[in-house]
Amino acid sequence: MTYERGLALCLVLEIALFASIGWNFFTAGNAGEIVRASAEIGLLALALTPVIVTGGIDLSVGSLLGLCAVVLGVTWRDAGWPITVAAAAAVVAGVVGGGLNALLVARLGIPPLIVTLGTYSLFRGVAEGVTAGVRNYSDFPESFLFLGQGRIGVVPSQLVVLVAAAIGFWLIVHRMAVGRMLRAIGFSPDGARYAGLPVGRRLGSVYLLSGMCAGVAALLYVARLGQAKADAGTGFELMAITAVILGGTSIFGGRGSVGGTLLGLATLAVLQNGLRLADLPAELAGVVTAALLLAALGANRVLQGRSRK
Amino acid sequence: MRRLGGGLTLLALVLGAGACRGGGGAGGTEQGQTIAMMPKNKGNPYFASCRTGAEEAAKELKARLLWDGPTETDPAKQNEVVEAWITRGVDVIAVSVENKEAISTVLRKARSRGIKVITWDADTEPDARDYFVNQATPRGIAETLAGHAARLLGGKGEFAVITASLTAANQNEWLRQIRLVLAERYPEMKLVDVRPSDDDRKRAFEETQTLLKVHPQVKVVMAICSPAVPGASEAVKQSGRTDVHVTGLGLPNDARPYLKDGVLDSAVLWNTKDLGYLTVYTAHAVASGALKPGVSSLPAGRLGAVKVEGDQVILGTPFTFTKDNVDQFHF
Amino acid sequence: MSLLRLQDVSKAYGGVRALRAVSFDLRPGEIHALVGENGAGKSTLVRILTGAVEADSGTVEIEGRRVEHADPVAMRALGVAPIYQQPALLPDLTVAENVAMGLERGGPWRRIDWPGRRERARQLLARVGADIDVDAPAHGLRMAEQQLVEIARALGADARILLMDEPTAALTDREAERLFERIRGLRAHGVGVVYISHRLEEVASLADRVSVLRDGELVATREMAEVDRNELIRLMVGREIQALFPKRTVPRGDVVLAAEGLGCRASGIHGVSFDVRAGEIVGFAGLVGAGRTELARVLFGLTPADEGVIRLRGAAVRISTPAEAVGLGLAYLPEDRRRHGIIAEMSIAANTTLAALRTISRAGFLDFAAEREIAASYQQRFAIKAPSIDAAVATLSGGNQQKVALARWLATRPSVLVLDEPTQGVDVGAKAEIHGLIVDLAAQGLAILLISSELPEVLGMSDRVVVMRAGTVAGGLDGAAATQEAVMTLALGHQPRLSA
Amino acid sequence: MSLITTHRRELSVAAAYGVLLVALILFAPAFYQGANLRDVLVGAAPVLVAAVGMTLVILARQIDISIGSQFAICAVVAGMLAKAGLAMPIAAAGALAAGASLGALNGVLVAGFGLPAIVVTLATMVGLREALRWATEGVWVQDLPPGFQWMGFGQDVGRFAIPGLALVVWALVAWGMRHLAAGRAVYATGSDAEVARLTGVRPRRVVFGVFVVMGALTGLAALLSAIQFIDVQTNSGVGFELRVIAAVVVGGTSIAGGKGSLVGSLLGVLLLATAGPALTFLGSQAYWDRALQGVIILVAVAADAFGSATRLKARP
Repeated sequence: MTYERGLALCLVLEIALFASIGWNFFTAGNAGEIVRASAEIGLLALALTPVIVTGGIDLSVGSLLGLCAVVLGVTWRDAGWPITVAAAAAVVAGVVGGGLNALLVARLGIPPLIVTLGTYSLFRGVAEGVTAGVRNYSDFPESFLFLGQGRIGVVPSQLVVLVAAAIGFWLIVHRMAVGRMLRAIGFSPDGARYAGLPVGRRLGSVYLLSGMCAGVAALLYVARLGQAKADAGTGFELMAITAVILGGTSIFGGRGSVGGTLLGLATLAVLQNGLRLADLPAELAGVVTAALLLAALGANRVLQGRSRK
Repeated sequence: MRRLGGGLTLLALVLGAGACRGGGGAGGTEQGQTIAMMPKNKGNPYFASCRTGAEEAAKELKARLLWDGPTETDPAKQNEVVEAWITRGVDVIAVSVENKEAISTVLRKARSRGIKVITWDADTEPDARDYFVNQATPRGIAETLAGHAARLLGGKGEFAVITASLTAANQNEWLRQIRLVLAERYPEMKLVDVRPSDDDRKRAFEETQTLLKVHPQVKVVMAICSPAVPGASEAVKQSGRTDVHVTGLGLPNDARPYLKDGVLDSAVLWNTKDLGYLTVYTAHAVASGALKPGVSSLPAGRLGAVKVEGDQVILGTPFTFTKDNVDQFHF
Repeated sequence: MSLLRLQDVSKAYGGVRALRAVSFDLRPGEIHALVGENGAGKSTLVRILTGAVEADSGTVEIEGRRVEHADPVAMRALGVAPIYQQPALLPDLTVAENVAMGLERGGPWRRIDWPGRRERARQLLARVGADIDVDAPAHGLRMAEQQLVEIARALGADARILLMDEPTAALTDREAERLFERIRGLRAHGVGVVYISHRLEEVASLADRVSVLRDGELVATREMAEVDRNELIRLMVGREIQALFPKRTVPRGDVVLAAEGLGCRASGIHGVSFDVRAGEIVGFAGLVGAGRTELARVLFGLTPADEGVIRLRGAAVRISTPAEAVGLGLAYLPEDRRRHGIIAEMSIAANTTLAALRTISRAGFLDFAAEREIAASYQQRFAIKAPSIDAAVATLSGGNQQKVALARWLATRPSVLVLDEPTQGVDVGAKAEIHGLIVDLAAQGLAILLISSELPEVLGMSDRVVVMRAGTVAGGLDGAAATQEAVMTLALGHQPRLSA
Repeated sequence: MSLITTHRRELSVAAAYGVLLVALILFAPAFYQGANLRDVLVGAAPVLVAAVGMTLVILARQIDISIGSQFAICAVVAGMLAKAGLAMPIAAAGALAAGASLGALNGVLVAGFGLPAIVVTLATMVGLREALRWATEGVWVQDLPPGFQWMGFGQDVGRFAIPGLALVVWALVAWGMRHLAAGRAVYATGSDAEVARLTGVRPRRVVFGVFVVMGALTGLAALLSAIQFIDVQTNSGVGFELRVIAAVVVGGTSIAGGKGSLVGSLLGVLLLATAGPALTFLGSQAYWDRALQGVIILVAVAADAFGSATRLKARP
């Protein structure tokens, strides 16, 4: 059995469990809510998948989401730009933030853990500085809020973005030459360089992409909550990394899949939602998540050990 | 393609299969109301003491009380919990609101599904809820706090504030009101600095230590979140400065030792246990139709008849704990 | 009495039998060579002797006493000291500390005697004739210096049994010769040496006895004096190897690659000029450290040139990254296969196409059918032994890994191929196959630069030989003029003193 | 090897720290009042103690991001033992033992099962924090015996003893890392675990050991922090791991293991502990603090990257 099939089975069991003990868990409306609540973290997790496949990490995505949300608020309300232009500016801010990570990781060769630990503080700090921590942007136009609160038919509008991103990242990681390069870099950066691959540029691009996704996730976040504030996305990086690792992507790089990340994300989102509908305390989610992570690591190790022989 | 397909198929499965039972709404079989009550932050002792009151009331009313919320202050999580409660199909939702704009949409949605919504502790937009259980208005809090500071300073001089975090909505509202009160009533008092504590007593302690040295002329430290009261008091106590006093917004249990030391002059708060108790009574009355527009008084168990003003249920004015009365309170 | 005796030792990994009932002994004061093709079981035998793995059955005796449940610490305590091809030093620790590691008695809470450590390290290094700063961190040492540090450590451990696994692979001839003197010196003290090498000349000049492993079995143990080179090869491969270097006649084409006054300060090469024609194999000879690998790295853009000109078919080009080099039709088979030549965890197919992703993708999307076709064709053409092209390269033998590495470059359809030690660590059979492939490639019109530390290989394969010394070209030798003596003269800068 | 080449990183952090101290002399001399320096040291003591442990963990090529959650649990354990009427030394030992056990849990998962440390400690970080919150609901441990604060030694002794004890721990471990075989084994393990194993070091034991030491020192850090107060906050230590890791990394310990020193970590702790109050003294607004802290970390590591790049080029 592959790891992903095992995880899918866990998810089905989880759904069955909550369907039997939760109130109205197994309904279309609730599925929509699960998607809605997990769209931003989903985007971050999708973007983190190629980052972790290269053997890197990006701890700054949650902070960058907060910064991009603030940029959206500042450009739209304070500078009076049209909402579409402001949204573009927020995404550009994400790209710039990702670019800083890219520069430090790919150009200067500083370990990504350290770089993004620094930018984790920096991005959040700039967001707090710009708004003096206090300013809260709200009253965004309905057309913009549709992105986070509307439905297309029965489908929550975020799902469209999430599915598009999933397909995009799946193509990048599994179907495009770039994805092959990222894997090679993850397994052996030296080996990739000696094979003539543009290692620096590829590494830089995954951090840029991660920054861009943080920008898009910021739009979804602001549209869903109708407010932009410096504390947006606090702790999202841990949730996103947890989803990726639960999805079977190796923290050492090389191995990983976008499908796995989606499964990991769904497992976490269903867990949180299901516990609530079953009247179980929210703290249980943290404890269960920790147990799941350790179990996933163990399972992955056993499976890999077996395939090697 | 298979892997991605797998993930998406599962998603579709949840959506599709769910549609068959969609809208069914199995509310639970037992008698009595299901009251869902949400604090801003489950890990905060302030809310833990509200909960004891709420549970007491739920027992008296034979209602089912759901108590859940974010484990850290997080407006997005509040929305998700409300969504879950709408899905679950509770009778009434009572929320202590972290951010009024962020949560109003989802509360309106709950009302459109026939769920009664009240707010407590901190309010949302008036059209997003039926009633607000008001323990004290920001204006009232600001007046009381500024009044204590003015008394300690003799109406003239400098003071500083330790707040929860720089992004906390209610703290910022209180600060805004405090500044307004200063401008109106105490023009000779100056708020020299606002330092964050991240809801961490240690951080409040360290910020106060630094504050006292950078601004030695500050004679009053106002701590406006509950972990900051003991933090700031401890810092003043350790500094040995007897000319500096602390006032603020905190729980009597945290404040008691410092009130008795004399470092802490006063702690302003309402009876949190009663707040939880009254919230559940209000929720029950709203859901059963007993509390509706035009009613001016609500019978609330051991609290007796509580005043209703328009769409607000009033707990009372903020209470000031001092070394003389603090021993009567245990929460 | 034997210093070391193995009786019917067997070992299997998973279902694969790595060693079958091997019996072997080592006498005091003896140098006992162990030869065999890659995969014959030499490294498994070494791992058992160092205690890294335990035998499934059979016995190991040291000085007559049976060893139970060996681990690396216990085996060291019994006087077994392994010395590897890649010296196993702790890169961040100083030389003195590296010498002391594993020698000192006492538990983890004992106090370190730093002055004593330094003094002992100085003495031991003096005994192996090395002049190395004992306070320098090990990662700054050259390969040969690291080797000597390891031997000093072994001497310090009063080792009675030295296990040497290809110790000269990274040494210059002079350094190797000095090492042999040390080894012979140890023999006089009753130390026994198990000496593993692919270089049969070395084995012939050094060893007292030789044992041959083939497919996990010990097929013969002979007195060195009684066996000749051809017989050894026959024992190793189980068959006669005919022509060691394939003969050929290829018409030479135009100049493809030319360097004029090429230099790179960072890697210490300067004023390098040469040219290579289509269909020509130009051998690059010289001592280790003469700048041959460094030159290859400059050509391939790993350390870009800062002076001089590179011309491809007459046009000056600038190569500042490997990606640019590949784009211009250059290919570089690096020296360190495991770290640079392949990506061990990836499949044969993925490795084969890694440098040629552009040719198997359309608009950035991979064409998996094309990939499999290319990989399968190279597997067939190079006779790569593997269950399927989806097998991870890590599971292949060294020779087959090298073929995959070579296939990767041919898949880019290069016009210039730089081969850096293409047969290092490859067994005799695979070596001949690789030589055959190289000749075929030249016949197809590739310009080939062949860097090798094995002089017979350079001389046997090349049309011309360029000799490098101290970062620059010492001279070129054409056809018949290229003899061992002539090459060594140029390489050393004086009349050589040949050892054999 | 001259002092400048072997301790380049420590010297550059020391230089950065020197610049900050000089800036304070020029622009905020009030910073140098004795009471402030003492308070900075008392505040830095728990971070220093944890940074000592973290230096060992990172030197052994591991990482532990669960120490913030361990910190909270250890403080609660100390408080509850004291409240149960046990003598303070026993409560203190309890905090250390709780930390050591939590460290041992990480150690077993990393060294015993061979799971990657960053993921293991991510799991324990989330799991332990939520479990504690579940158990306590955030209610503080209050009504402690008067002997809890300052462990009964009183404020004057306590404020001297807390940084003093932290420095003693630092000095002992720094000495041990240099002069005990166990300390060298940590360096050897982080430098190259396989080679270390072949020379008789037991890397798995070393890794297990550093996690246990990390846990015990986290327990000590929690204790040193808790006894400054009269009661115990249950949700303390949020973000503690980031502060400690940042201090160690700024101090020059390589995330790739094997390289670094406790002198560097001491400097890193002091630099970051001084930067916070220094910004207040220099009149910075609180809401820019976090950004400036991020800049300090990035500048420190980027400067080092530039430095090592030029150094590599200089080598033939």
